[in-house]
Amino acid sequence: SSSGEKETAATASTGLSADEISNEAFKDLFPLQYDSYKKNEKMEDTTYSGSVKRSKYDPDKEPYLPILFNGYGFATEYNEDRGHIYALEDVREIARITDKSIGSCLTCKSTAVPHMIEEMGDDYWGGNFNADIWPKAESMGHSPIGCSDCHDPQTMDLRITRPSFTKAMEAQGIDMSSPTKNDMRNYVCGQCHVEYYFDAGNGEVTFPWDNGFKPEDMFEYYETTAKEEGFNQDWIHNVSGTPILKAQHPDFETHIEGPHGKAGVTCSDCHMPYDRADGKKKISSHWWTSPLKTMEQSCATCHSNRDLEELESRVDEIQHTHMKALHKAEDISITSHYYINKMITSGVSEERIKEAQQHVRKAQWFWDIVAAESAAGFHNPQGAMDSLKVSSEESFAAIKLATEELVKKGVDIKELDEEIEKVKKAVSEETDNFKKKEKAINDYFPAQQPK
Amino acid sequence: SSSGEKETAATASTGLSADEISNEAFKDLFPLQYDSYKKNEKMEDTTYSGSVKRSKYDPDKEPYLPILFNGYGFATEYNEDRGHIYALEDVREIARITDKSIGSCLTCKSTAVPHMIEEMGDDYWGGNFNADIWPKAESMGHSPIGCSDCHDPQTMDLRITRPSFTKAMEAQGIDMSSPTKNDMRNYVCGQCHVEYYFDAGNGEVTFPWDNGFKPEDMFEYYETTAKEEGFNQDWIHNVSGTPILKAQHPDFETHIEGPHGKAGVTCSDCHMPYDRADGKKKISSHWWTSPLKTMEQSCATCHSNRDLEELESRVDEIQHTHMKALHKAEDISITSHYYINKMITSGVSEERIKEAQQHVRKAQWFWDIVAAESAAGFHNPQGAMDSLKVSSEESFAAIKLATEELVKKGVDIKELDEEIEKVKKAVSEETDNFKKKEKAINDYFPAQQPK
Amino acid sequence: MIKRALKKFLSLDKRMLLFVGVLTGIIVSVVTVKGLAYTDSPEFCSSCHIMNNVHDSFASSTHAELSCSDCHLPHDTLVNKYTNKAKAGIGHVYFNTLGESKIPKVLHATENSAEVINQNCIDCHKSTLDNVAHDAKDSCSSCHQAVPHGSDFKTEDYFKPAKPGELLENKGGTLNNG
Ligand code: HEC
Ligand code: HEC
Ligand code: HEC
Ligand code: HEC
Ligand code: HEC
Ligand code: HEC
Ligand code: HEC
Ligand code: HEC
Ligand code: HEC
Ligand code: HEC
Ligand code: HEC
Ligand code: HEC
Ligand code: HEC
Ligand code: HEC
Ligand SMILES: [Ca+2]
Ligand SMILES: [Ca+2]
Repeated sequence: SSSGEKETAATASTGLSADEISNEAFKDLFPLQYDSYKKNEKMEDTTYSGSVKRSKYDPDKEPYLPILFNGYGFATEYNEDRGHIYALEDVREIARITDKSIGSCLTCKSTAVPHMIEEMGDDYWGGNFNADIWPKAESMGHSPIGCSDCHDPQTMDLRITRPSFTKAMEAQGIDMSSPTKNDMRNYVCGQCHVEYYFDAGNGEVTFPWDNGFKPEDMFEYYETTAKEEGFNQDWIHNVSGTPILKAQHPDFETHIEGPHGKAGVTCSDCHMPYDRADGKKKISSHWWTSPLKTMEQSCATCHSNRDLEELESRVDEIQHTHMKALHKAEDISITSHYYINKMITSGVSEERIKEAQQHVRKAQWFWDIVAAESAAGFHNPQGAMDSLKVSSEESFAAIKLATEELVKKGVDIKELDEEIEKVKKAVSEETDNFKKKEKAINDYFPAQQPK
Repeated sequence: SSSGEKETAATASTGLSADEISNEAFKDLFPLQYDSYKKNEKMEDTTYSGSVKRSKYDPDKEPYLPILFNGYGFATEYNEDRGHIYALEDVREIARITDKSIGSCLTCKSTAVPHMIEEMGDDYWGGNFNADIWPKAESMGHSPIGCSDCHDPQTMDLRITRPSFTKAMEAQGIDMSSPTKNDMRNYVCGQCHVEYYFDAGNGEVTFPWDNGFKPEDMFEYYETTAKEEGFNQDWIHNVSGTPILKAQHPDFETHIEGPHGKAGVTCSDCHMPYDRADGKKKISSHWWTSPLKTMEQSCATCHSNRDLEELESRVDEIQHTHMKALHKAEDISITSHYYINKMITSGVSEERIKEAQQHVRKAQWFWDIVAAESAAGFHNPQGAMDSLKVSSEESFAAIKLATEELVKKGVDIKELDEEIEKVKKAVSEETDNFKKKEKAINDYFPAQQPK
Repeated sequence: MIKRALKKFLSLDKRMLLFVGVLTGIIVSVVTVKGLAYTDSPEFCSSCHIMNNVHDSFASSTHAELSCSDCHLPHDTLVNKYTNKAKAGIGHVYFNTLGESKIPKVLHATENSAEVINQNCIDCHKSTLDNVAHDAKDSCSSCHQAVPHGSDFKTEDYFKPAKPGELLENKGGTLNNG
């Protein structure tokens, strides 16, 4: 009977064009999913995450990011993420987009992307965002992250539309020829909610997964394969002059290695639970948001033998422990950047500076891959903490090395520590988010980024 | 009906004396439980734990403990724990027991203890182990950890027989007047599988729980309450001269704060699963050992929808990540001890040495509370990793401070680092476990313990 | 050939004869309509002590109105149902007469019965499933972990103080498979 069903299914069609990229085209066919998708407009906070567009520099988030990302766009403007529906608006408005930005920045925001890749090839990735790519996508009538990104518009089968994902999975040796339904419920999200970098040659969005999904596996990739292929860093840090790797939203990688991922639970199970729409029909929720807002549907079916309030407070404990540790690791990282700054201004040998910078680079990777992840530790509590631990150890290795050289040069360490406190204070007291980054640099700690 | 049942039950009795302390007295009444208890004789290893009496200094365990515990009994002999049935034999043979050891050391080993406390009061705790306490317990006909330690011999009700536990729980504000059945399935184990110290006044076994069960809560207790009451340290470290707190088997504290403890799962659920004895009857297993040997009973009851092999490999992953991190934290702690040693021999000011030692003390607490715990991280994966992270940060704070002072004194840091590698090598290459501790000290790093 | 088999049958010990007797009983009860209904019922299934726990959790579940066999026996054809029933019946009776030492320590649905159960979920819940695919995982119980036997991994009893003397009274020996 099932083979018969299959055939019927294969011939059934929405009647839409295979190239359809407008969300609105799906509205009448799938009103319940479309309505559910519309809920992505809602803006509501949770303790550690949420959907309100506000700065990541807010005191209850990560106030020192303008120091830690100094010299890079993320020190200028960086906001809490929110609903898929805002993806285009947000990428358009963010100050990180400059006239030098490339097409790759549109990759995870617009439904036009798959067609543009097909049409333009490498010219898409490296194209100029403001001048060429954005106008073209607009003219194609794109939507912010839409049905066609995850579904075949004619059969509604789940599908992968971003080739970077398939490439990277295969590079790790994962067979992508016939993913299960369960796999696809992770994979569609894994197209975007992942760490990436731009290929040094053509600007292509690339995922560093050859050696595995753990922070140490990706770091190894960056130190070997990526370097061999000409990619060395995302930017040179303005405080320490270190070539830094920026980590981005590794939700997929973190989840896959965590307690739920290892148990076969998928993103969609929690973030797209079956929900009763229309007071009657069941659908997969298309409101991608914090599952803490929908615990009854997102968690209770599996954890039916637990009290939901207790479960929620368990999540809170995990997240609280996590955020405290993250802030500490970030703080030690800040100190390490300024110590290196002082090494440079005190005339310590190039070689020792480089050695210290290598520790700073590694340390920053190991906390940033955790900070960039979106669940405040919940997607993998032990793994995230392990990464933070490595980060603190590396930061301190840099600080220790710097201390040795600085004392040799006669630097007063106490004074240095006091200057660090001052500069941190200046950043946190600056109320204009756009100016915070300027306060991270001063006469005592001059800028180190090559002009 | 239930009140009727209660009355009948309450009058039922085993016919044994209320003072019965011999396991063999229970044998004929409860042959199935007694047989199950006899399985504690088995000796079988698991990857990270197990029941084979072998040294904790073995290369696949923690080979550098003779450095880390230098100056204390744990650097002389320390073995993997094994079945309850060996408790008396093991405490009798261990080289940590000397002619100065006190009665308190028998507290968690012998069924005679509750009666001795009752009879002797404080003279039990502070009594001389070899001269008085052991012979007395022998003459009373004691058993190694036995039925009467957890059961009322007449009613077989679970009970608490070690007053230290009740005292400590109440000190934290936990109501001990009517524990539930579920609570008792944790509490009977919490009498012994816990962190303790000997009261500075009367030598009484005391649990540092006033502020909570987390490593930081207990540390705070030691820095305040314990100090006020005259307890400052377990010993002075022979490498760094630091007053150190020894952490012991905090299985209860760790479990209570972990994912299972928070979900209301108890020690007995995993370590005493219902078992079919005699081919027919169901009893609570009285074979306290690694649940990895009995996963079908220990885990599958709750995790019935998971593949057991996959679940086992999940445990293995958690433990592997954990042990790797523990070894790293221990390694950094070793470095910190030797750096302080060098501060002392280089004539750095008392004040700065004290400051560095305070970091070393804290660092050692935070890794030791994890190393002393018995489940290689499984009882609380995130919590244990958090503790290790704090440990590394504190060790490095000491190292950084030391580096500053040592360079000021003209010490060659590279040489120092090389000497540390040499001394570690000497310890690990020494094959006589009893002599390892001697190799941790040499001309370059002279002993710092007051004679 | 036949002779040898008969000899073998007659040489079986008393316990085997008991087994055969009970089995015959079941087969006989199956041929009467009333018996058929009875052997589908929760009462019949839980007449075996070993079924107590699963019965209790089932009885307080949303599925309490069903009979065990609604889930545990296939419903596609009657022949299939009774073949399975006889197979399972032989297993259960065997274990409770001769094979006690082989009763598993923890009861789990066998692979075969897991498939049967899953198909039954699907059959009853067609309307839900038509309306949303709902087939992401290998089985319904991957998500619906507690339908219908596991509403709680511990009974309320655990969260009350113990009844004095209860351990002495029970001494083990219950055949509860919880
Ligand atoms: C591989 C997919 C991918 C690429 C490539 C990508 N993003 Fe994103 N972007 C995401 C995801 C996923 C989120 C939401 C998760 C998060 O913010 O942590 C996001 C969030 C954002 C947001 C909203 C929150 C914020 O960060 O302020 C902005 C703005 C944004 N991206 C801009 C950009 C720009 C500019 C680029 C190019 C430099 C870019 N994105 C490249 C996937 C991507
Ligand atoms: C980010 C990925 C993603 C986007 C965007 C997306 N979907 Fe889905 N959709 C899914 C997943 C995952 C499922 C569940 C499929 C499964 O379980 O096999 C699903 C299921 C569905 C189904 C099947 C019925 C159901 O509710 O499970 C329909 C119809 C559907 N989506 C319509 C839409 C429409 C219309 C849009 C645009 C408004 C859309 N989807 C956008 C991921 C997406
Ligand atoms: C085509 C790229 C893309 C895909 C596919 C995608 N996401 Fe996103 N997601 C984003 C971007 C970009 C944002 C941030 C939008 C913004 O802040 O403007 C985001 C934001 C989110 C948020 C944050 C919403 C909030 O309330 O803060 C959640 C949760 C989320 N995505 C879950 C998912 C899940 C689950 C899937 C798969 C079923 C998925 N996403 C697939 C790109 C994607
Ligand atoms: C077991 C449930 C579960 C699974 C599986 C899961 N998540 Fe989450 N996710 C959560 C929880 C809980 C949070 C924290 C929300 C909060 O703090 O409000 C979260 C947070 C997020 C956020 C940030 C939401 C916000 O409000 O800003 C994103 C984005 C996200 N997850 C994406 C993913 C992706 C992509 C996957 C799969 C690769 C995934 N999640 C798998 C439970 C889950
Ligand atoms: C599809 C099933 C499923 C869903 C949905 C699900 N979980 Fe889980 N959860 C599991 C499994 C499986 C485990 C691992 C333990 C086990 O096998 O029971 C687990 C483990 C946990 C743990 C313990 C692990 C840890 O990291 O401490 C917590 C807490 C938890 N889940 C909370 C949640 C919350 C909160 C949600 C909803 C946001 C959720 N789960 C959604 C199946 C699920
Ligand atoms: C509060 C209860 C308690 C006290 C007091 C106590 N122990 Fe133990 N002991 C335990 C537990 C629980 C174990 C098993 C767990 C472990 O080894 O981590 C153990 C294990 C041992 C072992 C076997 C493994 C090993 O460590 O080599 C010896 C020997 C031992 N203890 C000796 C002593 C001595 C000597 C003293 C006094 C200084 C003492 N114990 C005080 C509870 C206690
Ligand atoms: C370390 C603690 C401990 C020791 C020692 C101990 N028991 Fe138990 N015993 C328990 C626990 C816990 C239970 C389960 C009680 C419950 O669930 O309420 C139990 C249950 C029992 C029961 C009730 C039936 C059952 O199997 O659940 C009997 C009978 C029993 N034990 C006999 C003994 C005998 C005989 C000895 C000595 C050989 C002994 N116990 C030693 C902790 C212990
Ligand atoms: C009276 C003290 C005492 C009580 C009560 C106690 N233990 Fe122990 N336990 C010990 C000691 C001491 C050892 C180590 C014996 C040795 O190595 O000689 C030990 C060892 C163990 C071991 C290690 C066995 C192995 O194979 O390595 C396990 C597991 C264990 N106990 C679990 C429990 C559980 C579960 C409970 C409660 C149901 C409990 N214990 C109650 C003192 C106690
Ligand atoms: C959810 C299951 C679970 C619970 C609850 C649990 N443990 Fe464990 N325990 C384990 C596992 C798994 C190990 C690791 C065994 C190994 O590595 O071989 C372990 C190891 C141990 C060991 C060392 C065993 C050995 O072989 O040396 C002791 C002692 C122990 N636990 C005592 C306790 C005590 C006391 C409690 C309650 C306070 C407790 N456990 C609660 C699962 C559990
Ligand atoms: C009495 C019930 C019970 C028993 C017995 C039990 N667990 Fe769990 N387990 C849970 C609960 C409850 C959670 C938390 C998530 C949830 O609510 O499903 C959990 C979570 C887990 C997790 C995810 C949390 C983490 O730390 O990663 C793992 C892995 C796990 N259990 C393994 C085991 C193993 C192995 C055993 C046997 C040694 C075991 N469990 C015994 C109930 C139990
Ligand atoms: C609504 C469907 C349904 C009904 C009605 C039902 N069961 Fe089940 N039964 C299941 C499922 C599903 C499982 C498998 C559970 C699992 O794998 O965790 C199961 C498992 C079992 C098991 C194996 C134990 C276990 O936990 O895996 C036994 C025994 C059992 N059922 C007996 C019964 C009896 C007796 C009745 C009637 C009193 C009954 N069932 C009624 C669905 C049902
Ligand atoms: C004669 C006593 C007895 C009766 C009556 C009985 N069972 Fe069982 N059942 C057992 C025993 C013994 C086992 C364990 C042997 C095994 O695993 O097959 C068992 C195991 C099971 C299992 C788990 C193994 C499997 O086959 O998946 C299920 C499900 C089950 N029974 C359901 C039922 C249902 C439904 C009924 C009523 C139609 C029933 N039982 C009637 C004794 C009985
Ligand atoms: C013979 C028909 C039948 C079978 C077989 C059956 N169900 Fe049901 N189920 C029902 C009925 C009728 C209801 C409605 C009960 C109510 O709402 O009171 C229901 C309700 C439910 C519900 C919603 C209420 C709840 O408990 O959350 C879920 C989920 C469910 N079933 C899952 C399952 C699963 C999973 C299986 C297979 C293990 C299954 N059912 C097998 C008839 C059945
Ligand atoms: C990926 C997880 C998952 C799987 C697999 C799954 N379900 Fe569900 N199911 C859910 C969620 C989530 C709900 C909605 C809970 C809510 O609305 O509170 C649900 C609801 C239901 C309901 C409630 C009735 C209704 O229409 O509201 C029924 C019946 C049901 N499922 C049956 C099944 C059956 C039958 C299967 C196997 C074919 C199955 N489920 C597989 C997650 C799952
Ligand atoms: Ca957000
Ligand atoms: Ca052991």
